Amino acid sequence: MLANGISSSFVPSNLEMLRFAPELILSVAGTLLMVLDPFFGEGKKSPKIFGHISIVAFLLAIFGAVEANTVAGPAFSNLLIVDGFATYFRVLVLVIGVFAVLSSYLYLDREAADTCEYHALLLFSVAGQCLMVSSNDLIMIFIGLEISSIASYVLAGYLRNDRRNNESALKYFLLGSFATGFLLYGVSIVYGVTGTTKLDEIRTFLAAPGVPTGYVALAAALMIVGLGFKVSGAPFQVWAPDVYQGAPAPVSAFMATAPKAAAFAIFLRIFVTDFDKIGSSWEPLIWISALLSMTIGNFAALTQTNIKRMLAYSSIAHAGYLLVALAARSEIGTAAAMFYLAAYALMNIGAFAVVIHICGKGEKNVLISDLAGLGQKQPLTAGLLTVFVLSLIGVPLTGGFFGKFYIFRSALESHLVWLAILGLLNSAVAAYYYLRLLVVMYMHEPGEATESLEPLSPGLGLALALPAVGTFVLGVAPGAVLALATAGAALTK
Amino acid sequence: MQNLWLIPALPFIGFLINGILGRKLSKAVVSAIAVLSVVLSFGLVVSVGLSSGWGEHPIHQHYFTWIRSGGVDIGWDFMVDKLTMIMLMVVTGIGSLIHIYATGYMAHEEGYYRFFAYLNLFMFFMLNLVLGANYLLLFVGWEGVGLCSYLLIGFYFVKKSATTAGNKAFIVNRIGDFGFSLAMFLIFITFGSLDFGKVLSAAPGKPVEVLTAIALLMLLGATGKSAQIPLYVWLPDAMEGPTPVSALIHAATMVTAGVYMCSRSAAIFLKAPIAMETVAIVGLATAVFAATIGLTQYDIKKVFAYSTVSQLGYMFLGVGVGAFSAGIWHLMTHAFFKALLFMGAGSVIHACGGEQDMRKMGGLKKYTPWTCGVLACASLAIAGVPGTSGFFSKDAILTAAYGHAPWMFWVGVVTAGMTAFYVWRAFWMTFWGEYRGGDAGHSHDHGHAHTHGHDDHAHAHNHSHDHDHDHGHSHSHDDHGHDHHGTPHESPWSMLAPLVVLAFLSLAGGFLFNVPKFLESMFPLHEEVPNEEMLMGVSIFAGLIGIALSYFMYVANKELPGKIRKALGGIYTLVYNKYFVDEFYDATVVRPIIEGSTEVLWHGLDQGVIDGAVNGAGTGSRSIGGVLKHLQSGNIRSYATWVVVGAVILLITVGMNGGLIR
Amino acid sequence: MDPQVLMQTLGKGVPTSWYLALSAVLFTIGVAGFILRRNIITVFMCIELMLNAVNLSFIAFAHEHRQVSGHLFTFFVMVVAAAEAAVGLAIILTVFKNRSTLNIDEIDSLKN
Amino acid sequence: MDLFFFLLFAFIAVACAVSVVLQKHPISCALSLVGTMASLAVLYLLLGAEFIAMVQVIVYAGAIMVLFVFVIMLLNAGEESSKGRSWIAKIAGLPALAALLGILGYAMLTFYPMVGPKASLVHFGDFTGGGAKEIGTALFTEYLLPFEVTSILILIAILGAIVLARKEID
Repeated sequence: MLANGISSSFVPSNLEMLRFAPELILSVAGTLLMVLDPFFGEGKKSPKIFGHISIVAFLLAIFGAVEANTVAGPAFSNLLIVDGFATYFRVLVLVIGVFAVLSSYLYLDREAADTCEYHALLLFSVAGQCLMVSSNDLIMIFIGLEISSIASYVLAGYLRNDRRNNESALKYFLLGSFATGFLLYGVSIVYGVTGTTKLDEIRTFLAAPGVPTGYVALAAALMIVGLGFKVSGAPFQVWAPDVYQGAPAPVSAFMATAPKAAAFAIFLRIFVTDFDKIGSSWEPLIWISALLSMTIGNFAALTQTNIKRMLAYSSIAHAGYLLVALAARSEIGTAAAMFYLAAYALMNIGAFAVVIHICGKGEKNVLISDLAGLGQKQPLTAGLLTVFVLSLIGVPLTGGFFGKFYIFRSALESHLVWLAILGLLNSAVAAYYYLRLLVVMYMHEPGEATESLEPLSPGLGLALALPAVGTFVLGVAPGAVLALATAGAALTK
Repeated sequence: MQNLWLIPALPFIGFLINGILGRKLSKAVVSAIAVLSVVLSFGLVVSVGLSSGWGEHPIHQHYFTWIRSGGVDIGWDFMVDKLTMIMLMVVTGIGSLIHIYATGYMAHEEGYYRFFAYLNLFMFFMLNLVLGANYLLLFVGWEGVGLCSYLLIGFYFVKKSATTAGNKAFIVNRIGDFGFSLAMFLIFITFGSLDFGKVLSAAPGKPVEVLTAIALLMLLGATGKSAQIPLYVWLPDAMEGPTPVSALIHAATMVTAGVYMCSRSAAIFLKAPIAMETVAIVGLATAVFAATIGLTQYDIKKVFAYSTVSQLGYMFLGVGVGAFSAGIWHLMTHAFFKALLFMGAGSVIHACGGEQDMRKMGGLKKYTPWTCGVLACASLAIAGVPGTSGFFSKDAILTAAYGHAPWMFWVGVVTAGMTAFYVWRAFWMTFWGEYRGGDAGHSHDHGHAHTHGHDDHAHAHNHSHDHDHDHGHSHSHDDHGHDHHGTPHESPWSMLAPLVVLAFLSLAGGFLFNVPKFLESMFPLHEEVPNEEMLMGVSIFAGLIGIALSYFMYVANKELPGKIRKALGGIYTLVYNKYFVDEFYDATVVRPIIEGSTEVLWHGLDQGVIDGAVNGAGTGSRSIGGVLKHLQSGNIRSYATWVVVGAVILLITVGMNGGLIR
Repeated sequence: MDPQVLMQTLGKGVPTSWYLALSAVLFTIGVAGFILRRNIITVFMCIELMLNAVNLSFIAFAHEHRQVSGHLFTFFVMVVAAAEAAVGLAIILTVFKNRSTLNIDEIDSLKN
Repeated sequence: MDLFFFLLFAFIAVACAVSVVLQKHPISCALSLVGTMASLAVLYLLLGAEFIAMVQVIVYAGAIMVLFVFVIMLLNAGEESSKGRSWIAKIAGLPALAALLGILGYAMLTFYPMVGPKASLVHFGDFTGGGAKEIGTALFTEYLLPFEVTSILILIAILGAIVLARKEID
């Protein structure tokens, strides 16, 4: 009955279940939280137990993902594929999940928000992303994407009495669904041309001669709309600043990293492998998108006063750098994008964690000027933020530097000379607005926001210190992560 | 077997200790740690030098592989050869002296530990830059010293001008670094490696165009770091930083990194004649240009800053005409006398209670004889008086320039004359005549006050403002109880001792260290130039003329400068205002970017452009940015429209490209 | 093309391309509704219209390939649409509670 | 016969869709959308997708649209106001839409040959693989995973609705 499946009956084998372990663990944990809600939900307003359970679940899932990689292979009639690429991204989004939980404790407590649903949604969202990155089928990718997105829509509007939250959720939801429509249309054309939704079968089909590539290229363009939206690449980036600004800070941190990483994973998996044959037709699109993203992101960030909004623009610019790697259409480019995503995730989470730390109840202190004097009042926090800012600038010995180094190197090896030059020029401009953070932090007298700042809470401390360590490790000894990325990139072919 | 890694590691340890625990440590401990780490590092360098025959037997040490992926193999490798040896000696040697000096100079500053932590961190990156055996390590050091320079320039962070200057330095350097990183990528693509050994040995076999491109991009990097035209603008402003920083970073070490890089990459440059010519011309132009500005400045540190820019131009001239060893020689002697000049200036400023305006000094030789003496040595050296260190190196460069193109020699000689003039002008204004700082009279310079009353006023105002802060910091606990209006006083011995050492080096450094001979195995000596004695005579003469003229104008006949200023009129204003280059950059680069982004992306189109255009009020510049401006109006339907427009553009592109639409 | 041949062909059945063209038309109408309408609920309905258009093309393609997998994709799109509807309407409710408006143009406080 | 049904329901679908965009009152829009969905169901039937046609009517037109109508009633939404504007939608909207329609329409019309021996035609009864049995078999064998995973999706939907729409307890 089944050509590629391991199990011939519809009951999945143990091996297949193991390959599905991370998603399984997260879903079970998410459901468990909801079951436990009545027992712990009463009494205290924002019990921390749910966060603890989530962290345990994420750690178990990381373990599961690593274990699953030891028995790499397809699962569930070839709908899932566990390989180095999938495992890399699974672990990445799971690690982001851990940091998202760590950076949420204080915030939820401060806003007196319900913790159970929040953490359940976070778990489900990450489960969707894990599913996406290990899918071998457009249907699965779509469902994974929707699980991740719908959970993020809700998270963006989690504080339902906050006007900014509402608006953020509405914008994200409406525009996200709108872009998904384009993505789906592209998928349907791919299906129309190839008669299948399985990625490996599409690859085989397109490899044969005489394929009407024009239609596949059209489908690719439509899918770029949808995926470009998810990774906030120009000209589909318009939502990002508003949504990141309006959403609760920990959610912004999460949204700027995990869904983006997952969307890039499928971007890479579909475009670099399946659509490689028609690469010459979509490469210019990515080229333009990369350039626009970098330019708009960096130049718009120059004038921002709100840190979250500035980080949103910066994340658009970083999406541009990542698109440069995609435009390189090579194994090295893929590896570079994978590495950069890890570095990007760490530095972004860290930067947002600082925002969470200083923003105060109701996020009243989110202006760059609210960082004034942080260097004097809390040198440790300021020092950690400095690490992230330096990495965002791309100063050597940080992960950000190496990520950019690899990306531009891959671009040059693919003869994208102008894109590399413009990209480097862009990253030179970017230094300006990141630097403002350091100036305000170290060279201004403490303001109201920093004067009344509480000491760093343990959860946030971890969410700051661990990414900072990671940023350094990626900068000083990138070998291990790079080896994983390279191995994963090789497997996508 | 010497462990090279210890050389940068020691200052790094110093940085860690002072950076983390410094707040709790006493000043004595902080300075002991900072100074000791650098002095020990210097000791290590010496022992490495002794064991390797001063670079005769190059050492190459591989510590660990940094990156290995897809054909890239970049290790954390250090190497020492003769070129490195010179740089190491200069960096750690002068660095040690400046650290000692700083313990005295910064004694009463707030954030003492922070200052030394940054200074040690700088040493770490600088030593990395020098020791690195591949371009990536060089780049790590390169970016790192830029960062430290930023931190140190902005050290007096309460002063807004200091912060701005720090920003300016960082951003201008980023432009240079952009060039360097492109060069690095190009090297990587061309040679498949970043190791000096592999790259430089393979360079002769590569196409000239590629090598020229690499060399020119490196030059762009070097113009940023070494303050050459067109990116020199940051260095004069960088004088906002504490004086030891100016001496260490902006005179002796960091700014020479560009010269080091070009010399290190000599194999590439030698195969790219166009690039060489460009280097020479940029160097020469910078030398002249900065020297003319130096003629007119009143801020003692600014004078020396422009002089640094000018002297760096000399070094590039040397490199550009192929006399790499002469360039390096001048790098070394310049490190001696310019560090001395800055530290001497610091001593003077210290003596005058934070005053930097030379018009408010004068007659200081009475109060600060030691400072006066050492500064005289340095001024003699920079003027190229025979026998001093500056004479030898400058002469080597000028002779080589003559061999390359005689006109370069003549321009260089004129510049040498100007250099001698303005340095000695500063010297006379500071040490001769009467002390002008004590009384309330605000202008001794009548001609100037009348013709340029406005400028002058603004200038003076700035200084009194700056002074308030400096003063508050540096003299609140002064041992001698002097305040600004009291009499000047000599500096403590911790500051004077390094000065004396440097004074000796400035005078004797030239014949003690014959760099071209030392480097002969790396850079063959230049061929003999005819009439070498005559050329030498001319350059000596130019220097002496400069000194004599300054004496004549500022000691013997004090009315003359005012008259000359009057006679020059507009030209003087132009030069005095540094040719308005800052204003030019501000108007053409900085403003358009900042305001452009504000205008284009900040205001929504809904409120701005369309309404304006409808009312006929839309200006040209606004409608250009009109399309972009609408991006973030906050309106969901607008956003959706952008998505659709984007989708349509993609579809059309792909349709044309993929053959769907023909 | 020759009208007579076309009529002959049409006697045997409707060209699949027409179904696909219909889906393209419906999709564009959905997009048009999204960018032209102001009521948030109507805008949301236009998204549903877009999804329906995609579904139609899936079914038409499935017919062409004589496969059931296109139907399954449609099925999953419907499930997703249902889930989206629940969440989307909930979001719209919260927005309305806080702002007492359903005009999409008035939800623009986050900008620049 | 095929042609007649296709043209008829295609016309209704497009007319209702246009009506969704043109009607001022959300209720009218919702009803128009139900019309489009119903006619699409008929087209699905013509294409041999019996099961999907049923689901389209029962779930889509039935359940989902009822939810919409319920919310419209709950919020007492009246005719939409014409406050606010989006210049870009006004200026770039229509050309972009025309281009979109042109490209997609052209691509779709030329996707399969319409005439000739290789013409792809839809004739009712040609394909009968879309019945409940076939779908069910596929769902519980090959597509078991997505089927199970959609339960998470629905769980999130419920969770989301609860989080966002429930009343404050305190």
